[in-house]
Amino acid sequence: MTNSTHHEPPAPILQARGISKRFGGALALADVDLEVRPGEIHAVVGENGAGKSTLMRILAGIITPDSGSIRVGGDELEGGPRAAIDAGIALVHQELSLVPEMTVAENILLGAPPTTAGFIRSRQLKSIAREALDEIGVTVDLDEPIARLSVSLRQFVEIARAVARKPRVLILDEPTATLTPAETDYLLAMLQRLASKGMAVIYISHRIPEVFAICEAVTILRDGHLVERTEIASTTPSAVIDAMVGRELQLDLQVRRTANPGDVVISARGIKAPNVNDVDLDVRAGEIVGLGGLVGAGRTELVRAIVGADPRTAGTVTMTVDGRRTVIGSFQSAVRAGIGYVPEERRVDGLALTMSVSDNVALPNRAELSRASVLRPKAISAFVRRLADVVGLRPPAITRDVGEYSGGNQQKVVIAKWLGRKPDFIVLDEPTLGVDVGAKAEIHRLVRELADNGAAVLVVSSDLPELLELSDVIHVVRDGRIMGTLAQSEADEKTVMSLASGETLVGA
Amino acid sequence: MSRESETLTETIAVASRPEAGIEKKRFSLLLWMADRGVIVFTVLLILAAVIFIDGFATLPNLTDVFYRAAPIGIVAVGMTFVVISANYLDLSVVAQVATSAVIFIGISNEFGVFAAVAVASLVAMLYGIVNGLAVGFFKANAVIVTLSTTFIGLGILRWLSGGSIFFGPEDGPIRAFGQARFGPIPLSALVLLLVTIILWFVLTRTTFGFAVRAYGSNKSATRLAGVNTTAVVVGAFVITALSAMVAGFVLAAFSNTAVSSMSDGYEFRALAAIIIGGTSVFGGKGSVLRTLLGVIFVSVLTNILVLSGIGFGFQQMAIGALIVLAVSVDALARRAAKK
Amino acid sequence: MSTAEKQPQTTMHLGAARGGWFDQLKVTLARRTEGRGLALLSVVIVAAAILEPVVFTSYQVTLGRVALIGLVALGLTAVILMGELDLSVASTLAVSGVVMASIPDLWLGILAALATGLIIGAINAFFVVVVGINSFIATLGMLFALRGLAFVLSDEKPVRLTDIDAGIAFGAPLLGPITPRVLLFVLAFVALQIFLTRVKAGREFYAVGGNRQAAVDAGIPVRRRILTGFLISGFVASLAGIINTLERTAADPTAGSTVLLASFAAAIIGGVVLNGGRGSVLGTLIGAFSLGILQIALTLSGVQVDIQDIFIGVILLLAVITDPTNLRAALAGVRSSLRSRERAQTPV
Amino acid sequence: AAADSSDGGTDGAGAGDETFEVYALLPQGTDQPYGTTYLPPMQAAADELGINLTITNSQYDADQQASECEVAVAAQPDLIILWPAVGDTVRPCLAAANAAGIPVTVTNSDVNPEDQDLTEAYSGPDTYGQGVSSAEIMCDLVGGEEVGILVVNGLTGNSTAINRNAGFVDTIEANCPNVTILAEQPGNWNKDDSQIAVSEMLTAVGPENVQGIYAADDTMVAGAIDALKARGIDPASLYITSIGNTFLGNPLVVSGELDGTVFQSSSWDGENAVRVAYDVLTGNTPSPRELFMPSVKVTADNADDPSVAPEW
Ligand SMILES: Nc1ncnc2c1ncn2[C@@H]1O[C@H](COP(=O)(O)OP(=O)(O)OP(=O)(O)O)[C@@H](O)[C@H]1O
Ligand SMILES: Nc1ncnc2c1ncn2[C@@H]1O[C@H](COP(=O)(O)OP(=O)(O)OP(=O)(O)O)[C@@H](O)[C@H]1O
Ligand SMILES: [Mg+2]
Ligand SMILES: [Mg+2]
Repeated sequence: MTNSTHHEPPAPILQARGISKRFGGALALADVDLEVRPGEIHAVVGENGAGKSTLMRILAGIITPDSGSIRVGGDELEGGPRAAIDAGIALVHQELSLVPEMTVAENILLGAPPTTAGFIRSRQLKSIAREALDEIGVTVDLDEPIARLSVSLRQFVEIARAVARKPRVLILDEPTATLTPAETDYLLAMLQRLASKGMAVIYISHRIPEVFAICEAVTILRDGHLVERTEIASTTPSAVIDAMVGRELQLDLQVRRTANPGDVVISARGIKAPNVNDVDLDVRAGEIVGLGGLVGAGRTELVRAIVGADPRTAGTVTMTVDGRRTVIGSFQSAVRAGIGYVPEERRVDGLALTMSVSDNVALPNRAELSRASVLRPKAISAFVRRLADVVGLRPPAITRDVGEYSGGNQQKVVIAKWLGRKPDFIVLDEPTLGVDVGAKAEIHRLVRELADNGAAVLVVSSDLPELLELSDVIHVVRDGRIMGTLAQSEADEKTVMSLASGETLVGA
Repeated sequence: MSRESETLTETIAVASRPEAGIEKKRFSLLLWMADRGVIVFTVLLILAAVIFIDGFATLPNLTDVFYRAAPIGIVAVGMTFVVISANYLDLSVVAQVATSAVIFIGISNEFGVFAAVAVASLVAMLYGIVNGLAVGFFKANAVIVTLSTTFIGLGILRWLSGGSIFFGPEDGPIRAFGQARFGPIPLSALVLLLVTIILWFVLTRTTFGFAVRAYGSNKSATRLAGVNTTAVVVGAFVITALSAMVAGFVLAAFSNTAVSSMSDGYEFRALAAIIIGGTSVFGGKGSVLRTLLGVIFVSVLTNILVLSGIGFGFQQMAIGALIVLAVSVDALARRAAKK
Repeated sequence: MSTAEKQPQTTMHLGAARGGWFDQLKVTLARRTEGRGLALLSVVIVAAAILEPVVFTSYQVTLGRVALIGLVALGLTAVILMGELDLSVASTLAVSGVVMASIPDLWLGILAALATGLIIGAINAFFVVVVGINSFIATLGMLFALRGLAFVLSDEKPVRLTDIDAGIAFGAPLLGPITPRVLLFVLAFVALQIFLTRVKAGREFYAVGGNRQAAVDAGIPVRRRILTGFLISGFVASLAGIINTLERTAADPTAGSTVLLASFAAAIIGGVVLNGGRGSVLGTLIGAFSLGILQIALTLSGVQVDIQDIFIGVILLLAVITDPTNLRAALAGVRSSLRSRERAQTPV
Repeated sequence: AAADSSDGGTDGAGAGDETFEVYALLPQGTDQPYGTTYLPPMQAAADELGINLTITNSQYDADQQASECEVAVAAQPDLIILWPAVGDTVRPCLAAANAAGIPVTVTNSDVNPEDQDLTEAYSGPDTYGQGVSSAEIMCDLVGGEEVGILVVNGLTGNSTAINRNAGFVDTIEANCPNVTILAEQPGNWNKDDSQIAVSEMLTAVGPENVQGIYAADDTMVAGAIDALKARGIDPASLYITSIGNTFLGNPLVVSGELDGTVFQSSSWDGENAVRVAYDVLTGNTPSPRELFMPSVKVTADNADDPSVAPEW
């Protein structure tokens, strides 16, 4: 617990009162209040779909609330995004909100570059952008188009953009979801630095430890309602989680399975691909293998190359089930052989957002759900209903478009797609990215069940506790190579990180 | 189309509409109207025509409407697959229809109808495969690919056929096919209906059609569900090409003539029908039954304008205006319902 | 996670490392979108230089053809960059020509034609941003409606200019190969290039097309940008209509039949992506040069017109299917699945 | 201008076996049936006379043709044969050719009267005159009767379509005002479009009010006749005229369904385009400027005559 230097709380810089918002008939926010003091890091937590992002988008002027008022520094805030920016509110979105073909500098000053008679003053543009990047201590080529940057770098560019506006209130909506532990640490330290200069920070995260590490107060939302606002000093992680979920949650963080691995199911030899250098990897039946490493280490590329989602430049993958060997070439052959793949970017690679849950789940299972290539609607609906139940989709309205569901539920749909095929080998890349605590526990349960039922499971995760908790064995990846392998007993945060960063961490 | 609708009419009603959540019930009337814009418009147009236009509600005129609708309708219904697969449109239907018509008349004159149909099928497959591979495998832009194949196709057609006009014999089977009618309904209209029913079935009830819709909604996710996406795109273009082939037969049989310029303008006219029907130009959502309605709408409208003695310029203006109007009403109704 | 205890770093280096000038060059090239257009242009130029060098000796004609193909494409590029489409450009060209020729006073006619283009652009934008319908559909409707309007206004016949001599004078070169058409084309290119690279509003077209939500969130007036785009496209199309009408001394209501597809081809060959956000007017210019030189070389070669069409079609097809990134991915995919098939045959 | 035609010659051989470079700027070719049968005789005549032809096809796009004209002028041929895509738009092309000292002859459809001084000669049909002839046949058939007719035009905006319609309408107004045009629609030179349009016009005005049909070419009139038959109306009972005397039209005249058409010989047209050009190239500028294709009216009386055997 840090930053408890203020003895007398100053007047709040941001005051939101009675904010309500409906989407169609659905109530996203009901009479929610939020108060943040200058120099305070204030957490907003809640399950997926609790309304956190909606509230932040209202503060940033992007969505107009149905009712309620917002005051910044005592003045009523009214108008669109421009007005909010002018009032000193800067939002770092949950979904990356950059323009891919514009440069880093242009993105940092998007919408407000320095101009003379409409012409952009590019030198000044760059110097302001550099200043903002310096402020957060990140170095990057200002002329690089965003499309050519890694995801984590984009995240920092977004933060630089928010900082460049010299905000009085900085809002970050799940900024650490795509970051490695090292980057996360860096970000948290940076936020404390910014707060110590008097900036108010609203911080959204599903990672409760982060909240307790840097925040002073927390506002908890559930189903669009304000549950409570409390000082961090006067609460505990489990109390916060209980308030979020509204029920006693059995946190099975300490529950470790006893794995009894069977035969090798998947055997990858000499895998080469862009950012993957000659990797050998085996996964056994009933075993959960974890891939750890920093963002950009090449884990995603490695697993995509293994399942054939991207072409390999060298190497073979063979799959052995019940003594039958199959060579995995294209992704199609992988699926035919019984491989399932939950991709990292679910909105891009995992789901057709404008199609129903039913369609999404049925797609990889269409062969089983048809006779002579003719679909069997009744079979499909029974099949999907059953899987929706298994993964705990809420609400279980399978004819609704997937795009209308919250992130955690969307991830459940992706998992349901593959569960239906009873995969012998399943790859899950960041299975709980942006997923709330409740959904996360359910997804972990599903992953374990898969392994318990004899599937070979490969999990990529940047969430170190999750990786440690799930995996029977962890391979740590750096520069596209496996730098080391840790058995469950020898793996902890320190050993994984030292292999991942390529340096031995001395002390804590 | 996820709902299990048992009858054709019901499917028209629910086709391509996202299943509304429970909370949307209150606005269901407006949304219902918006979703069925093309039905409402077509019905209103036909009602108005019956009341105000002399001669509209006569059997010979009904026949003319069918004649107008048949060839362009068959093209549009097929092309719906390309549009739903999020590939904009297939410009080369112009070349495909003309090529098929010329082959149909030209080759049957020499070698008989069966040879002609066989050759035309091969050519249609070739069009579909070339377009499909270029778009699906090489990931090239469909507009430019089909523009190139239009150039190539028409060039080859004119080069080989010398651009002549071909006539069938006055008493041949083609003529008989073109003239055949059941009461006021020409055989070509039944062909359109048949093609529509078959393609409706393919799109909504088969795994291939399912894959086409999924691909149109999200290419990457569909590939990563184990779908052979190249086959999906090739399939969509082959279906378009086969439909264009049938349209060429119908067009050639109707007039018993074939010439390489007879299908000029078919690409955008077919697209207009698809869009008026309400299929999304961004793919994923749509239905061939909607396209059929769009075709009927445009055919009835053109018929009404000709019956009213309206000149060509005003006809074009009216069609253009109605495309925009139909879609605007839809958009505004949807917006009102959302509020 | 034990965070607070750790020594906080003060900076992070995440950007790509920079090498020598060669790496710099590679990075610069990788950032551009015009590569494929440039490759096609090089092929066309080399082929033309060997087979039909007249293309370059009579560069005045070649420039004229490029300007004919390219002008409308430039305006269209502005719209496509925002992820919108304007299918009505060819009809806009015809209508503004007819409007201009119908007015006896030359200058008044020109002004009226430009106003027509702007009004059409505004109508297109109205349907897109106010009514909220997809631009593909709105402008498809306008494609039909405006063509009809051109026929109605012209009584379905070409309209001759009142001042024919002015028209003929307009077609004459000003200086060397520079006819007013070429000059206006160059001016339009320069203006758009500056607008889209240096002016705030123009740069924001990329934001509107690349990530519309981000543009909205950043407070960019997206609707106004879209309006501007359609105004540009309508204005440029009417400018092309005026130039054509002056050069031909008459306005033809059927004019522009080949303009729409040629403009799209030029833009797409030049690397402009139909979904928006990616591309440049420089690319469109390169695309227009490729197509123009190709056409002129074929015309001069005297090859039968059908064969020319086949040839252009094949070149276009090859140009689009050889997009380096796509091609590499496609071939790699084939190679890796072939390799696994080989291995599968040899029992292990 | 014709006198110095050999100056531009690329390889000036002797006067007798000289080869000439000639550009032929056409708006159609093998994309249209007429152009298809126009081209071979043109090429044959050129081969015979030692003319090296470069043929373009602008597909009736005036801007495309103007650009092709620039190409032609830049290539400095001995002569340009022009078939205007849009008659009103060719003056700048003619002026440019003139300025470059390249003689221009016109084929198929003539330039406007005020532009004729920039050209050496014209050969081809008189498109306006064809409309006149077709109207004359109609007027003769009708006599003094009060009749209503339907009109099917060619492709909207097309020069030939415009001129034929003007010739027909002007002549009807002047010679037999007792003929009333009840309805008018384009048939786009297509048989199927024409058939539907005629059928709909019949519905609109009432079949009982229609005593005659004029279509701007034989292909479209065949569609009109089919439309009548489909309604159970005997075409022989109506006054029907058109233009062309093609493979499609001639048998209809023989069978009595089509009352009269106007012969247009594509081979005459193509061949004479080159012969007139050759005359100009060799210094024999034709006088008068126009060489009109004989506009033979074809009716049941002469439809079997070999001199009007159809060509396309
Ligand atoms: N544009 C929208 N249209 C309709 N419903 C929406 C929209 N945006 C959000 N919602 C709904 O509002 C509710 C709150 O969503 P919000 O994104 O604010 O949740 P969140 O707390 O940020 O969740 P997560 O942790 O998954 O990001 C959800 O039920 C969501 O489905
Ligand atoms: N040094 C670098 N600079 C810029 N981009 C990089 C760098 N290293 C890797 N990248 C890119 O970053 C992206 C992330 O890499 P990758 O997906 O392999 O990481 P990962 O280990 O799977 O991480 P995670 O899945 O946790 O995000 C890739 O697109 C990669 O090309
Ligand atoms: Mg959120
Ligand atoms: Mg990854």
